[in-house]
Amino acid sequence: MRQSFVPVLTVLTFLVVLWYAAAVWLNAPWAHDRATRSGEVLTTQTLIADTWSQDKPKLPAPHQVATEIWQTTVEKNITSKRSLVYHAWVTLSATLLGFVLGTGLGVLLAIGIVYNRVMDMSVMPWVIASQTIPILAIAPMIIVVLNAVGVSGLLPKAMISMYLSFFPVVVGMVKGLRSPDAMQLDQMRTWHASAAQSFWKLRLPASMPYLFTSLKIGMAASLVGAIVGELPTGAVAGLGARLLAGSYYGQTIQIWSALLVAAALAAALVGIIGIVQRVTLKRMGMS
Amino acid sequence: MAWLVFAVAAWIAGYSFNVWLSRRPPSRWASLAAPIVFGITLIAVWEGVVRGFEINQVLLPAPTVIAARFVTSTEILWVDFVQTVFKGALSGYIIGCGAAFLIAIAVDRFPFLQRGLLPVGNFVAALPVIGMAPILVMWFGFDWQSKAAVVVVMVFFPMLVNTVQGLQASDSMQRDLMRTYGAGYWRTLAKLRLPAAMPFIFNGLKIGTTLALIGAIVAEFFGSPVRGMGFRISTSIGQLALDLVWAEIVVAAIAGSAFYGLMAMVERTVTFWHPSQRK
Amino acid sequence: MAFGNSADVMASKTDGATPIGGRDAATEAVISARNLDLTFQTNDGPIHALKDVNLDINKGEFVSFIGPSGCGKTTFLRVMADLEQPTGGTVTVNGVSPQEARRSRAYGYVFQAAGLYPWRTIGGNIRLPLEIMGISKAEQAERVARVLELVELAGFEKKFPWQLSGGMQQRASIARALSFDADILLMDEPFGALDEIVRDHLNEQLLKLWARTRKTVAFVTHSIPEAVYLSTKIVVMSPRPGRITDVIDSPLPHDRPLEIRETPEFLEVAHRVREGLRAGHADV
Amino acid sequence: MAFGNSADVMASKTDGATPIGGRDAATEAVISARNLDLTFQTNDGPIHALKDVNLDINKGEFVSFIGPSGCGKTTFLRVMADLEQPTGGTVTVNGVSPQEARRSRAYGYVFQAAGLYPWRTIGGNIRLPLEIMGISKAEQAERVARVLELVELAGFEKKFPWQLSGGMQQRASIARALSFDADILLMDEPFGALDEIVRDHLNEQLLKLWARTRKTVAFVTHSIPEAVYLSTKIVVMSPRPGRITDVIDSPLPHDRPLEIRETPEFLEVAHRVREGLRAGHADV
Amino acid sequence: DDVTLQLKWVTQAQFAGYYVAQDKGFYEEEGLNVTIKPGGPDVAPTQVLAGGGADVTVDWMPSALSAREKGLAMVNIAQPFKSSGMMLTCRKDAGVESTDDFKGKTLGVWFGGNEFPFLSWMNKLGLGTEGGEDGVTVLKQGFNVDPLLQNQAACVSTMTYNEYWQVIDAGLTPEDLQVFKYEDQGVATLEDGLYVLEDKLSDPAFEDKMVRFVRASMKGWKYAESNPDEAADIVLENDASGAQTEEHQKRMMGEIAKLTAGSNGALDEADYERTVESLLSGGSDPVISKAPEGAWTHAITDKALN
Ligand SMILES: Nc1ncnc2c1ncn2[C@@H]1O[C@H](COP(=O)(O)OP(=O)(O)OP(=O)(O)O)[C@@H](O)[C@H]1O
Ligand SMILES: Nc1ncnc2c1ncn2[C@@H]1O[C@H](COP(=O)(O)OP(=O)(O)OP(=O)(O)O)[C@@H](O)[C@H]1O
Ligand SMILES: Cc1ncc(C[n+]2csc(CCO)c2C)c(N)n1
Ligand SMILES: [Mg+2]
Ligand SMILES: [Mg+2]
Repeated sequence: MRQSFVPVLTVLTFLVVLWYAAAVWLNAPWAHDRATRSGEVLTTQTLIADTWSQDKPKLPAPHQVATEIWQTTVEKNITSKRSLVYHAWVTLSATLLGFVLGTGLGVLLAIGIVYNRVMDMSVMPWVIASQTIPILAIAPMIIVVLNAVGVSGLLPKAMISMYLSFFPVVVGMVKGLRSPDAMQLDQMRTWHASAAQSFWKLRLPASMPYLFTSLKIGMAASLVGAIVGELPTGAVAGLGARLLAGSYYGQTIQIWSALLVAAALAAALVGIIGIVQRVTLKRMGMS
Repeated sequence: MAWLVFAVAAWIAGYSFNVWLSRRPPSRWASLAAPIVFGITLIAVWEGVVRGFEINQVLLPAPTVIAARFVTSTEILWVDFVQTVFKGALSGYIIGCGAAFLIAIAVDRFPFLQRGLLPVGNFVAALPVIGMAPILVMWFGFDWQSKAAVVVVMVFFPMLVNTVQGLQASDSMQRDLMRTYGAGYWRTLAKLRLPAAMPFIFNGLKIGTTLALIGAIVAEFFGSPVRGMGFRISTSIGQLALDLVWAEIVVAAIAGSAFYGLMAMVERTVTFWHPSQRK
Repeated sequence: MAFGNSADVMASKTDGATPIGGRDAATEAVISARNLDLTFQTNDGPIHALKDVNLDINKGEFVSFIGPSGCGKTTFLRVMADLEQPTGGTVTVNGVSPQEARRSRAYGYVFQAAGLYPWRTIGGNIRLPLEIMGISKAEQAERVARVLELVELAGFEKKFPWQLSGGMQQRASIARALSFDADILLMDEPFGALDEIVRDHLNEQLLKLWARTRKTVAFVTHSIPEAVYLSTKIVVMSPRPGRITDVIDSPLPHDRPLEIRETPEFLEVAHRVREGLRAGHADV
Repeated sequence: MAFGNSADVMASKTDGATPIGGRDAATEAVISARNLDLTFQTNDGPIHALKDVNLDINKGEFVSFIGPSGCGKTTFLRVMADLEQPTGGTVTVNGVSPQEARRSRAYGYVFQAAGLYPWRTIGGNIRLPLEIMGISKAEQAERVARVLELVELAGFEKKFPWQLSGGMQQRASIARALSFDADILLMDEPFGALDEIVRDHLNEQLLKLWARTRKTVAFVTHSIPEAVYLSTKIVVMSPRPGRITDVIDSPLPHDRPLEIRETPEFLEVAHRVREGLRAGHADV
Repeated sequence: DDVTLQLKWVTQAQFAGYYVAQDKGFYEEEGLNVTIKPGGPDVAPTQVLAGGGADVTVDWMPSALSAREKGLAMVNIAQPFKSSGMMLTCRKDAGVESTDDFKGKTLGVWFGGNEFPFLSWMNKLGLGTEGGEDGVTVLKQGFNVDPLLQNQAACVSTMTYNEYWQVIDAGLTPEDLQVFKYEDQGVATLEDGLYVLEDKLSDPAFEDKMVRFVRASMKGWKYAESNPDEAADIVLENDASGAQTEEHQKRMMGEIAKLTAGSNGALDEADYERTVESLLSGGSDPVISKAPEGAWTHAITDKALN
């Protein structure tokens, strides 16, 4: 952790410098465009100043995004509709519900696949195929169909999160539940353990490292799902709504700040799972 | 009612057939047939339920309707397929995976980068595509280049992380052996670490296949020429041509699964030596 | 030396009274194999892991199995434990089928590697079969304490496996097999991974334990001195197809200090085992 | 027995002429360690893997290292091979630093596990060091054929490692170390995973090879008979901190049939090694 | 009584009438409990209506008629918007001064049911839409005006009340731009109308609900027309995304008022006929293949407005 501080900082510094440079490069055409139309002459200095302070830049400068994030998180009351904290919370609730549902579904499917030969033989290719369907395309249909049967509110969004997050959990848990070696399974046989006993006492604990890795990927996927799910519900609130409203009005600064907050949210959620993982595995003596 | 009975009957028939299959000694044939039977069962149940409950075709068309549309629209589907898969997804996939591979080697060569780049990379990887897509469309224009860019962003990190992990997969004894031969960095890379990394690299490549397709389609929602699978899906929803939407989804699913299957096959020939590939 | 019919060999060897303790073992066959065959079907064609194997193990005997790699030792042990189905012949354990014996938890099995669960402490690992067999908490604690004492690991109950040396892990694994007090112990190269000194020590311990508890033990090993030192009966096997080529009753006394390994009697038995083994190797 | 200063022991042992072959070995030290120290820094605190180790290995000698697990045998071999940096003292190989020796490919190293690359055939594995050393294709083929012959694996060139038994893999790994014909062979428990018969056979082969090629061999083992059977000099080590407690020159003749293991001289040396080992164990 | 209204787009002054009616209690006065669901680029109002997620929806006539032909019997029950706000906004520096300059240019068009008026216009101009020298290259415009600002297209679709002002806000001046209003080109189609499912209308209770709904909504619209600033404020309060600005909404309300002016809510049959004609002539692949029947009714407005 500590040894990576300096390298991370270096890379970040490099990225920020690159970002500023890219902002000049990408925003310069517009600055020139406007200058020619108004007949101004741009010096290098005014050009750079202009590219870093445009209202709707092609690429906003880091400080513009930082200011926007600061204004929409710290300086706004968190119950305000203009507060990113409020929108992050809206997205977070759908993410968490979808994550719980997805994990549940994933684990159940994995148990089915591991314990039932019929499922083992037939389900997996379709689980993979399900992930090749563009979610953005069927999200509106899912929402409408669920609406038609009277389900609305948080749940439809959570279902889309679930759709994206169950996949890594199935894949990881099938691997994990199969990770006990033949000898460990034979041991259970010699003690004449029931299927339930071998599950709780052998397969499940053995799958823990795999479970946590899957949970991390699943959580990130779930967040993407929640954001996608916000669009076909009228994008009323949430980070997805901010992204959409931002692109609708060409508010690049708003897009970038919503993007970064979404990524930070994902990082935080994954980080929390990481902590739980470390504590659990430590207590299980597996780290 | 008859259709609902049909759905239930189809389910029972499919399930019992697979039970029968699973009781037989395992064979290549059975492992191929089981998922197919499962899929056919699903489709039959879908047909039965849609017709049985008389679900409006603008909400969920029946498989037969989709199939009929598929057959009459092959020309459109093909044009869209070329635009999205060949131009957008494939070029992005190749550029993204290729760049990730090269950077992985650089990251591996300089541990400083590894400690610095990977955490930042993980953060960047968490940026949702839905947000990236409009930006990239703005930067790279509305044609396939922006779709390829979205795909590059999507496949880059899974590939990078897997390759970096793979390059560390050779055990220390194998590396020590190379030292005793006085082999340098590049020789060790070529003769030991790359072959040992192959299972991981293919993991990244396989994950990338589905991501590439989804990325290319999703990006078309945010501006595109008047062809492409994402274009067709988004505009057809507006026109309530749900059968065409589903036909495109079927193409996407087939293409995605085939792409994945192809990678899995290449993997099997390249990493034939890996315990998971041996029988 | 080559043995045309192992059943004959069997008869001539096991019918005599065992020289140890003077008890008449022949009347109390605990494990009995008759014309045992086991063929694995693989995509390279069938592998005859066991062919026409006949053997009786009597109550309280310590039987070692020795033979080159792949001769079917593990397979034979696994058949006794109902972990593998023979394709021909019969095995009975305590007069019933191996499956029934397994259901009644008639034996403890010690695998080649320690195979402790890393997420359980040593105590937790030993408690595992007891939990599965539904033994009360109080008794679990008591038994765990007792077997830990037996393998000299008292005080390590709360430690995790990786905090112990390989030898200690192996002892924990033996403790686990002992915890539920089965009459039959099946041990598959339990000391394979240990260094000679630790191995000697564990051999001594095992012998003491056996003398005290009068369990029946089937023991697989690669080491000739180990086989000779431990056993009342040594079964030499040879591969392709796996079969019994020699059964040697040990003339050594019941009480065996480590030094016995340098006595002429010991060396003689060892020599005979080595000859038997070499014959098996030459066959190939 | 405890040795206060291993350097003294060293001096008194190695200065005399070796009893084998009558050549004056002391003047031809191929590997020489002086006051060698190696401490690993771990998060549990430092581990003294080697402390104050002095040793000379002469040209053409076969030196075995024996000692309980964790006493630093592997570490010592790795220092000689420049796979580990000593934290104190010096080692020279052929008069130069281990690093230079490694660069000039002065030795072949056989690891404890076979460590063959699964994606290469047996032939490909043996060819690997030759490719790296830039030897011509034709000569590669010739050498591969020769060493395969040597370890009796002719005909298995095209097989993949997992298609061979453990013993065959181990032999392939030895063939690989022999292929580039280095003068020094470092072998870390190469026969650990094999059964006794195969092991005996390979021991014989190794001895023959050594006699024929006059290589210098440093050999780590856990088995006392193996050490005594193979070596001209046996180095007994003891752990925490890893140090040399005894260096035994073998009085056995150069020519050693397997039966030599039952002679009194052999047993006497074995006994002395065992005593040395036990002393080390008791220390702990 | 509960009524759910599905909007065609996100919460903005385009739908001020409904929000005003809600906020001012006009719906309540009619005994209605109205839920307003915002739309967006990923919401197809027709599909929501079909799925039962809404009782009534705001939609444009081309998309409603096309849905009708696809088997979803949508009926126009009221038409608060009299005229069309759709136009093509071009950059003069891209060389577009008149419709003759379109040839060989790239034009941004909204799809999803909104492309039909454009296609019939191009058809009328005799321009192909498959690209090349003699036709125009069509680009599926996302939901913003970036392609124009980034010079990726010579023209983009805009609404008088919305996207046009985004172009202006971005720094282009009206002098830099050449606009073509569909109204002026004679290809205008009817925009925001209220649609319900035909079979539901046969239920007198539902019909009565709609009568009250339309009455209250029109009251809202007329209030919004005369109090644009207050209406814009009400819209802002109802915008849950917090993305709208006061300045923009007030301006939009001003423009919207121009479009609703002249409509009392009842559909003008002549407008309808013009729309149908325009859609029937929509180039090679017309939106509707034959004139629809029963696609509108005056039954509701007749009762509501008297
Ligand atoms: N599950 C299996 N499928 C196919 N062949 C098997 C299987 N298990 C064992 N064999 C084969 O059966 C033969 C006997 O194997 P077994 O494990 O019993 O040998 P062993 O005597 O225990 O050898 P070792 O000393 O190496 O442990 C071997 O040739 C082996 O390859
Ligand atoms: N890389 C390392 N980091 C920390 N400690 C190490 C490392 N390598 C070895 N050790 C420690 O150094 C000591 C000597 O290890 P070494 O591997 O040389 O023992 P050994 O004699 O070869 O034992 P064995 O017979 O089990 O192979 C041990 O206590 C070991 O734990
Ligand atoms: C993806 C997409 N883009 C544009 C429109 C057209 N549209 C319909 S209502 C409205 C609001 C005007 O500000 C606009 C732009 C659409 N339907 N879908
Ligand atoms: Mg075995
Ligand atoms: Mg070692």
